[in-house]
Amino acid sequence: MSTRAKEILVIGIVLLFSIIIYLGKVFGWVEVIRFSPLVSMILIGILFLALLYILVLTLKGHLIERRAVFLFVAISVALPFFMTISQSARISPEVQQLYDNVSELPKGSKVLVSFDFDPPSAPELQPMAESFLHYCLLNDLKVIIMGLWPQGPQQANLAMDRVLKKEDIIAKKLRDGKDYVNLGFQAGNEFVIKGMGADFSSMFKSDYSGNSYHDIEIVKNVKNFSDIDFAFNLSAGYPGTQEWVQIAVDRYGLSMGAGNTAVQAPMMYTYVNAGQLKGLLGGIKGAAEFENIVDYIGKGTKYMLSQSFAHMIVIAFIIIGNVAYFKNERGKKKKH
Amino acid sequence: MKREIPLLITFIVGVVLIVSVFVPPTETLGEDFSVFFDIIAVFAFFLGGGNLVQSHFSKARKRQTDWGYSIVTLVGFVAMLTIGLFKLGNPGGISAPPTAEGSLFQEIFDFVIMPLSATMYSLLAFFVASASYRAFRAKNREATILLVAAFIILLGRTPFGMLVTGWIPESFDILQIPNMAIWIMNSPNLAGQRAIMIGIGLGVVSMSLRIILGIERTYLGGDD
Amino acid sequence: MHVGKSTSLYLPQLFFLFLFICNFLLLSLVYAQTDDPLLNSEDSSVAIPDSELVVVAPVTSLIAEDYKYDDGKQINLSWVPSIDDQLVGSKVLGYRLFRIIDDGKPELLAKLRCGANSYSDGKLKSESVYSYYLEAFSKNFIATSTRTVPISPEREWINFDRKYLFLLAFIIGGAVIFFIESARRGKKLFVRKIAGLEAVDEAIGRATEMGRPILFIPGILDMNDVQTLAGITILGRVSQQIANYDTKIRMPVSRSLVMTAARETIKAAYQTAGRPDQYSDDMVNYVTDEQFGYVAAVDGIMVREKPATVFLMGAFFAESLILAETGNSVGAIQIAGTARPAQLPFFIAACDFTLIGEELFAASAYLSGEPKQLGSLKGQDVGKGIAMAAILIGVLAETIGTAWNVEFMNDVVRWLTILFTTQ
Amino acid sequence: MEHVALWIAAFLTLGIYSFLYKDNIWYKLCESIFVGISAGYWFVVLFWDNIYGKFWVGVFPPKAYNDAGELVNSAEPDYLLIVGAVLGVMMISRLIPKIGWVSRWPLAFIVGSTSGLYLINYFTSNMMRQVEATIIPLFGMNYELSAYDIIGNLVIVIGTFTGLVYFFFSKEHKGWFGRTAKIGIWTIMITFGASFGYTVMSRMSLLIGRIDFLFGDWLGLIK
Repeated sequence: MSTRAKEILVIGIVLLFSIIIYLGKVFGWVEVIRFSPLVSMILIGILFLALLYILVLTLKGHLIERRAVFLFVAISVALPFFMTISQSARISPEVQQLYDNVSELPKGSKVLVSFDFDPPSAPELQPMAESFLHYCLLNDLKVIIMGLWPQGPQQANLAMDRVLKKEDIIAKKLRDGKDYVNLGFQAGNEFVIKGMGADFSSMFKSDYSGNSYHDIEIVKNVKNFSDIDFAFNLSAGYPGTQEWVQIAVDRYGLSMGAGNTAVQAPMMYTYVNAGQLKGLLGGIKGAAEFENIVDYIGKGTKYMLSQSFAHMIVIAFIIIGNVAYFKNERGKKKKH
Repeated sequence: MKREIPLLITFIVGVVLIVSVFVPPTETLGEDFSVFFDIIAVFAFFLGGGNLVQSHFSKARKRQTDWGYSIVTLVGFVAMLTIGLFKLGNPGGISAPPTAEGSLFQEIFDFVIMPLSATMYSLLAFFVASASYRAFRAKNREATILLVAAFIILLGRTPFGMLVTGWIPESFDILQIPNMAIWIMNSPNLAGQRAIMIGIGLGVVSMSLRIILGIERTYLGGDD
Repeated sequence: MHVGKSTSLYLPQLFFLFLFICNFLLLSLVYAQTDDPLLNSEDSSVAIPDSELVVVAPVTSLIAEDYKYDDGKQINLSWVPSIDDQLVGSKVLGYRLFRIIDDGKPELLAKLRCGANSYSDGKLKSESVYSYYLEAFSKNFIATSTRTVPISPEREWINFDRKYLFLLAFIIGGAVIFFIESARRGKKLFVRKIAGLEAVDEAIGRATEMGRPILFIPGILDMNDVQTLAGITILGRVSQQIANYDTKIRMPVSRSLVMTAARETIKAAYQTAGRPDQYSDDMVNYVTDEQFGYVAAVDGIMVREKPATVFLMGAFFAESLILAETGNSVGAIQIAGTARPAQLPFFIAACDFTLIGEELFAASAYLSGEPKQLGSLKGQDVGKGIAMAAILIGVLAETIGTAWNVEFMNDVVRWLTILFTTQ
Repeated sequence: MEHVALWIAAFLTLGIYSFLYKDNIWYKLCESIFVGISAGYWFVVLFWDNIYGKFWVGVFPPKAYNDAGELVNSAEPDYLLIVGAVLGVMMISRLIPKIGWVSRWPLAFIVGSTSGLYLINYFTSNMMRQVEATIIPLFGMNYELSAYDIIGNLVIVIGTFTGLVYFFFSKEHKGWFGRTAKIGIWTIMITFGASFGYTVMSRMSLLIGRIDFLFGDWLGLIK
């Protein structure tokens, strides 16, 4: 058989299986797969043994193939999705702090949510966005959305669509422009924040769907940060939380909390300690904790295990690579 | 002549832009020029896009290897141009922005380009793992330093760091890995970044001057 | 486009630090002129009944000043807030700023919150005359300040704020030109070896021996980025070598303008090498502007054509590791260079040689081997010398100055700071 | 429609991942779709943004009328933009070989303006501002500094200084100079290690997102 024929055959088989499973999903034959805790533990054990096997192979001087590394990564990121392992429900103080601050807001308070990230960071920040928006809307807080990154407002719409489909939210009969609004993206990084300090409408002439700023009910009386009761910033880098804190918080006294990617969060703890940030969600873990505290079942909890696995694998691979390297180097030196 | 005039243009434009920084009425010249650049870039696309069409077309006509894929590319390209330039399937009609929500153009972006782009980007996860395993070796002193710094930051940014060194007493808290990570980010990392940046700043000055003065002229082509 | 996410994190920080300092200085100046209103005012924590008229004092010392060194477009206003404007229990609720253009009707310019003491009015015309006044308002009272003397923003022709920038740029630019000139006159100049560039010849030779093509990737940004420009100048040198060796070069690009420039460059190189007939436009081809679309195509080219040598020279973002690892997997010798610190570690891990930051910009001069080009590198060194001297003197002076309060040292620091301050 | 969109996205996602095994027809198909469609996409976006949005609207600003039909607030046409368009037209003169050399003019313009613009930009933001930021007191009477902070300051100053020594071109890295340069390259290596550690972790979540799409949104095997 020629290579091309083989390739077509493999693709055909993969697609066939997918079609069957897909049809199963549509017609309800196939259930959601969930491994029991015992099976999950066994699987984790097998993964661990596999890592040990890789270590032994590498020690013996056989570098495992790139494809094997790829396969290992794929499996160990995918498997946790099917596992049921109860994770500690301990809520970090900074997450609790965010919740306390938001829950103390009186009904009708205006909450500004800035989406400063793009799709690559969505797995970490989107769950935070969903649970936060859900909590706000459920508790009659008015949500004003904006973005300092071009793709931020699109992410906001994705989150909003999911939240608005929840039954408890549908029951509230919320209206765009009255209960929430997406002001869209504005270019200019920190200068946008600065401009908003003087006048929101100078930065946002209209909302995402083109309504003029002054015609939108929810922001009619919003002139600048003094009319905002709380702000929440979802940030994956620059411009992001740092800029918001330095301008909006330090200069205009805005009360604000933030959700950050796992890599960025440690830098933000200084702001939390100094009281500049009223609460912080760090990475998927923070998202999961917040979901837990507001009782919203979202993706944060689901992603958490995968992310820990992924991080562990990178660390493990670096260790394995270097242990083997040192051992083999030393061996070589002895021979000479 | 064909070579002198472009050199003169480069010289004059470069000098004018440098001087404009010190002359307030011309301060916005740089912005004007960048708009010119945007306009020229679109015209240049006629050459780039033309090249795309021509090379794939000739590949398909000559039935070279994999010519079938060239046809796929061509069809995708032409379809996207037609849909976007004439705003086909756009609920707002010709006056709406091409990327308006619900337009066919934007739908194709969302359902074809987005997943492709996100998947391509996520390949990084695999390559990161493979590079960690194969390439990040303490081969010499420089590589060892790089590796140790990377490892501390890695550990410091995951719960493992606290797990490993959480027992260290308060008075030596700098030895806790998360604190070490923060220290590395704020001190040696900053120093290295600055050295690199100062070097880049000077490198750009020198290269720009070479170009403006016409010493570096390889980009201008031959004498024909 | 996933741009600028993880680098330059501290640049904005520095910028704002600087802004804060300016702000602070301005504040201290304003407060130095008058008594602190916060200290002088009566204790106003007493609750005021709704019916009572809340009389507040107007703002004082309202000054309108032309913003110096601009094109005549901006007027800066400063004032001392009303003495009833306080942090806690303020009677003043805010301010309304009005503007009068050429004796016309007053128009509301801005609403400002409590504590505001300055405003910049931009986008003005230098032909018009402007006057301003402020209203401090309480719940039911408005206190109007005096009007400012009408002024018009003036257009200045030279920005003296930037005289030190000019001085420094002049010295360093002058040094570059001086060394170029002295090299042209035949003075011998020494430049140390740069490992990554020493390897270029060998890398091209390897491709020739193996009979496989050389891949040149100029980054993913357009010609309006200096790194791309540096990549193209390096291409000029590399392709000349390639023409000499009679090897194949393959250059997929993600921008049309880069394609045009690269074609001109390679063509010129082939002419210089005396093989204009070997050149063809097919060496450079446009792929797509989309970041990862381009990466997908380049990855495809790498695994299909198995280049012996890969050059990655220009501005790279998240794709750096994808490209470098794929190149590595097909066994190519890779020489990379970029000025983006966040991507450099990936190149260092997966490539054979990496040009770090400044070396990227120096590469074309180095590769050319022409004395006058090498002279420009000497000029750079003068700049580095100045930077190093400033850091050394500045840090010593600042440390001695703050630790033992030596006035002279503080003066030195002040002077250095003024010299290196960019506005 | 939703089913079709899901299947297209899943087909393309798997196609790209198949490249990890080896180059194959599935990947080639996805690649060619990606290239064709995205090239078209960006041209359309650039065309409407720049040629229409910046050039056309700039030269022929749309007239705004209020409800009563009176002309209000009409922007001044910016005829300077025509220069840009002329340069653009010169660019495509390449298509006619006889006058192709004219296309070097806009190229020269772009190269000149990039050099001129960035010369000052990089000089101020990369050189002057960084030098200014590095002039810090190592310690002082008025500061409450811990030993870590003092060491940190010292490291910043020494690291920056020796890093610059490393980049010096005029002297061979030998003797004391070489040793200083060594310290410089070590500092730079720490920087690279830090950026590596910083970036690596965030890349992993990308994969999580795609796997969630495949097993969750598409196949519905996970909730």
